[in-house]
Amino acid sequence: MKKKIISLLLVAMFLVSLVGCAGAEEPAEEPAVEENVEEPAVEPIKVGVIFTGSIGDGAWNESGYNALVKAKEDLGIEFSFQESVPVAESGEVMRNFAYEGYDLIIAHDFNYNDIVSEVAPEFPDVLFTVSYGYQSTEDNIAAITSSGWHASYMAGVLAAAVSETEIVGVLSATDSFMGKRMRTGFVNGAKSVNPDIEVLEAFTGSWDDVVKGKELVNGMIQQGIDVILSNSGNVNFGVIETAKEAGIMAIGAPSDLSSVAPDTVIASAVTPSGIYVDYGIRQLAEDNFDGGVYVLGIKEGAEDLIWNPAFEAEFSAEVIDTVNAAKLQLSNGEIEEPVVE
Amino acid sequence: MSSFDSSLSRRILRMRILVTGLAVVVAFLLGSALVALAGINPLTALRYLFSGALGTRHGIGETLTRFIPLFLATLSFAIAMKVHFYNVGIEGQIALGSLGALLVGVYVTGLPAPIHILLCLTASVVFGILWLSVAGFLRFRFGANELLTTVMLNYIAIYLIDILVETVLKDPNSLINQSQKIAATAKLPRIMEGTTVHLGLVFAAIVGFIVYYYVWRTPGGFELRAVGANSKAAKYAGINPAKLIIIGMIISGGLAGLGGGLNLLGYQSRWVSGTFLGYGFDGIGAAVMGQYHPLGMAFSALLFAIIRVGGGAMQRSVGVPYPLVHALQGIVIIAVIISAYFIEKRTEKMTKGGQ
Amino acid sequence: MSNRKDVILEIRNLTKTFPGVIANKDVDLDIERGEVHTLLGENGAGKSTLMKAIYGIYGMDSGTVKYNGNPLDAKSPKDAIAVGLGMIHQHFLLVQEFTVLENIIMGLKADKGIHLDLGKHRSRVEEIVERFEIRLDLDEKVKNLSVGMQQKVEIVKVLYRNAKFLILDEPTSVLTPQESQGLFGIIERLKKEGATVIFISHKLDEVLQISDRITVLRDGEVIETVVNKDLRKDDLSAMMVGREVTLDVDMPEVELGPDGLELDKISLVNPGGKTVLKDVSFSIRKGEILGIAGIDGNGQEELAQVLWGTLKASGGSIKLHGSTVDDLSTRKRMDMGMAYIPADRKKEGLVGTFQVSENIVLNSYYKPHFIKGLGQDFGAIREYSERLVQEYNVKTPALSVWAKNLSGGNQQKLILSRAIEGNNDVFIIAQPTWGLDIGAIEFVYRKISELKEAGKTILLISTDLEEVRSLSDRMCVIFEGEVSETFRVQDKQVAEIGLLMAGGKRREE
Amino acid sequence: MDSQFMIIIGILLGSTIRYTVPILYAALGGLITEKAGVLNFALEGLMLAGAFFAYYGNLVTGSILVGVLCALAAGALTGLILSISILKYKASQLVMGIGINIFYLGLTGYFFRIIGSSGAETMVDDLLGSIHIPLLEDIPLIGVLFEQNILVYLLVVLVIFTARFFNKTTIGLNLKAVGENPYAAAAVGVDVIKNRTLAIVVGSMLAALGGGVMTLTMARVFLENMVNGRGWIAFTAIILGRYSSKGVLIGCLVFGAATALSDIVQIVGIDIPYQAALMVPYIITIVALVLSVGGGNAPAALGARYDRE
Repeated sequence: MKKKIISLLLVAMFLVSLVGCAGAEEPAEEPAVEENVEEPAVEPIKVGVIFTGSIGDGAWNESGYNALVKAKEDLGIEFSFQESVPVAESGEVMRNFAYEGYDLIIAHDFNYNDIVSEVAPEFPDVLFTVSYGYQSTEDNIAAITSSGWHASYMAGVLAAAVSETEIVGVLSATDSFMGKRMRTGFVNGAKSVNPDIEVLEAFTGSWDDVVKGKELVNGMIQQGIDVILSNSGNVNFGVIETAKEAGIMAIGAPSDLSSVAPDTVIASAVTPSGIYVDYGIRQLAEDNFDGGVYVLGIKEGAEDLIWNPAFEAEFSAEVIDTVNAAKLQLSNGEIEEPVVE
Repeated sequence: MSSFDSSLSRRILRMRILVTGLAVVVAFLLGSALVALAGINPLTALRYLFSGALGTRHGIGETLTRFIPLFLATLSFAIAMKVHFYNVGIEGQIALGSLGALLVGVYVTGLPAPIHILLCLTASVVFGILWLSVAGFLRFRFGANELLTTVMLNYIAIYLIDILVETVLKDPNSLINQSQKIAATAKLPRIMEGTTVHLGLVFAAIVGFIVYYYVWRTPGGFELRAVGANSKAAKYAGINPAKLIIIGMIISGGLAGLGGGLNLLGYQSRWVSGTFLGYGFDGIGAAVMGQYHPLGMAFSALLFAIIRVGGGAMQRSVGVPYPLVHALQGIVIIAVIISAYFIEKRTEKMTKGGQ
Repeated sequence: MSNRKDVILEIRNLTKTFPGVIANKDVDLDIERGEVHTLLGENGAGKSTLMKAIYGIYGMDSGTVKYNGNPLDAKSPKDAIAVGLGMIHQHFLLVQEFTVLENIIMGLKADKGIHLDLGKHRSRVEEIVERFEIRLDLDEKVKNLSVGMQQKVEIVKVLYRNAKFLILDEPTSVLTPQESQGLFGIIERLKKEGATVIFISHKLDEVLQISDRITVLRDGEVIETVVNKDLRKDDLSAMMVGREVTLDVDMPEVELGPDGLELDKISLVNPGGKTVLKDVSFSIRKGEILGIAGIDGNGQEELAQVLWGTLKASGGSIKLHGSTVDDLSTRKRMDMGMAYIPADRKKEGLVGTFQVSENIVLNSYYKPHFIKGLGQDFGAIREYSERLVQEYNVKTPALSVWAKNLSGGNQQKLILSRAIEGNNDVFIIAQPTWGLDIGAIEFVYRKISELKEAGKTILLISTDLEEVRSLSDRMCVIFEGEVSETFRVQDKQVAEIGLLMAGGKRREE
Repeated sequence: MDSQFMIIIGILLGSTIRYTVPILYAALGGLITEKAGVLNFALEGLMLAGAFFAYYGNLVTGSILVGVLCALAAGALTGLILSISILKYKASQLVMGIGINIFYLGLTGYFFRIIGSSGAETMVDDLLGSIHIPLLEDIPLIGVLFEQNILVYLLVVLVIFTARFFNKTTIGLNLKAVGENPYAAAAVGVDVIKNRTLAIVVGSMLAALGGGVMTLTMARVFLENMVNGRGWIAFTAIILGRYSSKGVLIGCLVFGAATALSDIVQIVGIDIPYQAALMVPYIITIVALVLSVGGGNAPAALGARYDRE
């Protein structure tokens, strides 16, 4: 028994020493510093990012992450991030970033907006951006957003223009204000072309349950839809797959999904979230950061309908003209914002 | 014939702590192997895990803030286990407890702070109990296995609250699906400058002590333990097992609800649709690791809180994907439950004595 | 052992220990082909352990076993079964949900691939059943069979495995005298067919009736092997216990007081709708012991529970000291001076993982003198426990030891101590000496006689007829939930009581 | 109106089958484990493990078969760990199950991020085409039942086999005996530990395959937590099915149909919060659980710890 206790103590000491080392050796552990020794003392911008889900979701988060990687290459920033941060706990992650000396904290989801409003006043020297945010309550908060419905409006126009059954569908993961805007945009766009068109809506209730997403779309297909707008994160792949099997058309969102199924995805209603990330970082890099709400639009590339090149050629000029006309009207602000109850 | 031997109890306790500690160390070594798989130096990662959770004032604060609901979830599971009621529905009871505190915190106004807080907490306890009672009722009335009903009730609770928060409870001034904030009078004050640690920590400590005192020091606790250890013998000794199971259930549901309430009043302040706290399942793991003893559970709940907070630090510093936290918790649970076998064997030997 | 005949099983120097206990020590034993050989000894003498070691249920620490001249080192029952051994355990090892046929054929090798040819097995089993004249319905579920029938299933099970060597571990402990005779008939037939039988028992009458030779074990060692010829019970019992012991207890003559406990037409229907107790009526006076004899499972357990308040009677009334207690909880009955010593001390009497001192106050922890403020007064509890442990000679290394680690005798002493010390005056005592050694039995009997002398009211429930007869003033027999008329012990012969125990009065077969 | 009704029935049937298949695999696996007397609380985690490793195996090799084998291997390995800890180290079956569930929730998510896969190029290639059964597939309405992939047909065979297995084979009888009364089984030479290990391992493999079916033939991608409570539903289905393979089949179909029905509610635009529709299967499960209790047919030794004498 004695021996066992001693060996246990040894292992315990090993653990304790691990913890102990943590404090002591920290300075030596900063890897990035060495490379820049010769450079003039320009500290790289440190950016901390908070994601709601996985950076590999092939949609919203991935687009934001890619923008970070690009900013690192182009602007020499340093960044780190934390994934799957629930809104309820995001305040602590922001504070952590702030204490760890980050210059800019990007809360990459509009649901973080209120929390940012709470945390930002505690750190007046740190800048915050909220992707798709809706309010800026402090000078150090920039809510960078877009209309939220322009892209889906165009998708609706396209869907209605190509639908033969006069029934189209939209699949979302969960319900939210932005989701409602997106869906209402889609419905209004479709009705603007064909007032009699029917739009089916469904929710998977999670960003993960791809089997359920496929079943829902399959059900809609049986109900007669021939175009589906899928805006449900990674579940999109399953949805497009189902559309392909059934031989109906799909519109991807929020990224360009043409390559997933070139014969099925006719276009993508893109709202690349990387634009928001990029916008904030650039403002800071250009020493031009001001609080406030920035609404980016079609002109800035924050919203668009991207044709699948293979399909653009197949559609009649009339279809393409209709979509382009809608696009023009949207960027000119000639279409009224949809009413979301 | 020796007298009452408290040194034996002490030796057993020491042995239990040592063996459990060894299991935790083994679990961390396995977790390190996973980290290495990602091409990251596990020593560096572990260092950040602990420094992130304990190395700074803010880190400690965050850890303690997480500890509050986690510890109550742990106590909740343990006390139900004492009477062999498998409460796997703590997640749902925490959610309902949050809802109770939220309703009173938002919609009851004009009360002085202490009274408002107590009223909110009462509501959270009641809601927690009521939600568990559904499973309790189904078990006692129909014999439905509570293990399954509580799991199902978790899913239902989360969906139910989301429905409420997206409809009747939705903050009319907010664009996102969330409730209003609780009134200022319902907020639990912060107790550690510059951190989120709130008065709930004191509540949790007091409740922890009360639970300890009740279970190990009072006649009621004696009955509870007797029913858990041998309900037939307890029944023949004049104890009513059904009554004790119900008491255990009520305490369990109340503790879980209180955990949700404290977290809401002290930290969250509102409910955002889609929130999944995950304290319920962590609490089960921590209860097992703490071997259902209040002091052991305080340590294990703290460790689980450290893993949670440190997990974030590991990702921010060296890019270890966050789900490692769950994998590590799983390994800890498995290692500790296996170590329980050795503890049992050893205890048996030690209590046997000479004849 | 010089004139050795045909030895089928040869055991040499077998030693088997459990942590802290030597179960068998240097056992040498020869069993001859075709004999009925009894292993006789007290509880805990090592009879069952010896057989289980050979059979592969426990390993043995050292020693050799030869069967039919070949070494036998069974790692599991499978090995023993393979060479032709078959063991029928004291507690039947049957799957209640299976049919008789399934129980008989379970564990056998597959016939073709993994396929099971039920038809083939059925006809073979039927053959055996006919040959040994055992009546069995092969498609009935075992849970619907009587104990006697279940034992027959066990026997057919080993016969079907071609067992030529049967070990019967206390087979009669659950049987009525009549059923036991039936079993002996089967054993005779087995012997005629050339089988060898080891019979484990501590009941001297049976042993003398059925055995060819008898080996007596004591404290794990072989004392002597004798041929069953002109043997007297006294000789055997002297060998068993190592000294002359008479368990004929002298119960004191006590002047009886008024009725302490009265039962009026107690009946009980279980949730399944089956009548478990039917119109049970009797009364017991202060200073009197009333014994209830009967085969296990005839309602004794339920009767005790109804009296104790842990089961609610469907009808009838119970009076304690003349006042009705039907609606009172167990706790209230305890407070009125009732005490219960349950049959299964491990499962019902003790909380195994509670300390000795906690078990001592299991029926009194809530009393005011053990309470200080809101909590328990551990000092008072310790003092009380120390006193009881000393007075009742409960051997334990410490008060903090888990009760499950005490020996059976010490566990029973603990239970007795807390019941008696509670100032109680009505005692329900069930199976008080089950599994105890002679010393502990003597202790228990002495305590019971002291209680009687103190004028307490005592209900004794036991399946050991001898125990009931030697302790009780009056007795009755319970069968299928009904009790017979009470009678004075000396008024009826054992055979007559045996008939009652088998329900003979009602069935005219 | 009539044709609309027929369409809905069609959706229901097809959806029901697809929802049922993964759960039924897991439930059959759980059934085998539980028949041998061991509760399998790890079904959820096993399904996740199967889903991930099937996906990963396919991703690396491009072969569905390898994917299936990977799922089976993950199940077998987990089954061994479960067996050792439960049978040798007497670990609580409940706690082990919860430990495994949390572990795989983390591990699969962790590995998924480490391998850094996402997007279209990492989708499983559909090599498992539907096998159409001539004539039967043309039957209106239920024709859809006869154009499934091979893993669905395999499942049908498994259900039928399992039913026979427990009644007509020696291993089956031994497994059942071990679950009803291990001591009785041991007394006639049945190796309790070996039989239980076999049951746990085989059961875990089937459960993992249930997850594998989800990624290989349905989702064709892996997503974190994509099993989403199906393991618990499978566990419930065993109780609903009163521990018979036929009953389990019905139990799983009930759940599959309930989920399919909740989809229909959404699709046809019945205006209730979508979470309410999502709750339906769980509520139905509880109701069914309540209705089915009493008796229950659970193996007598289910969940009890076995100590060799």
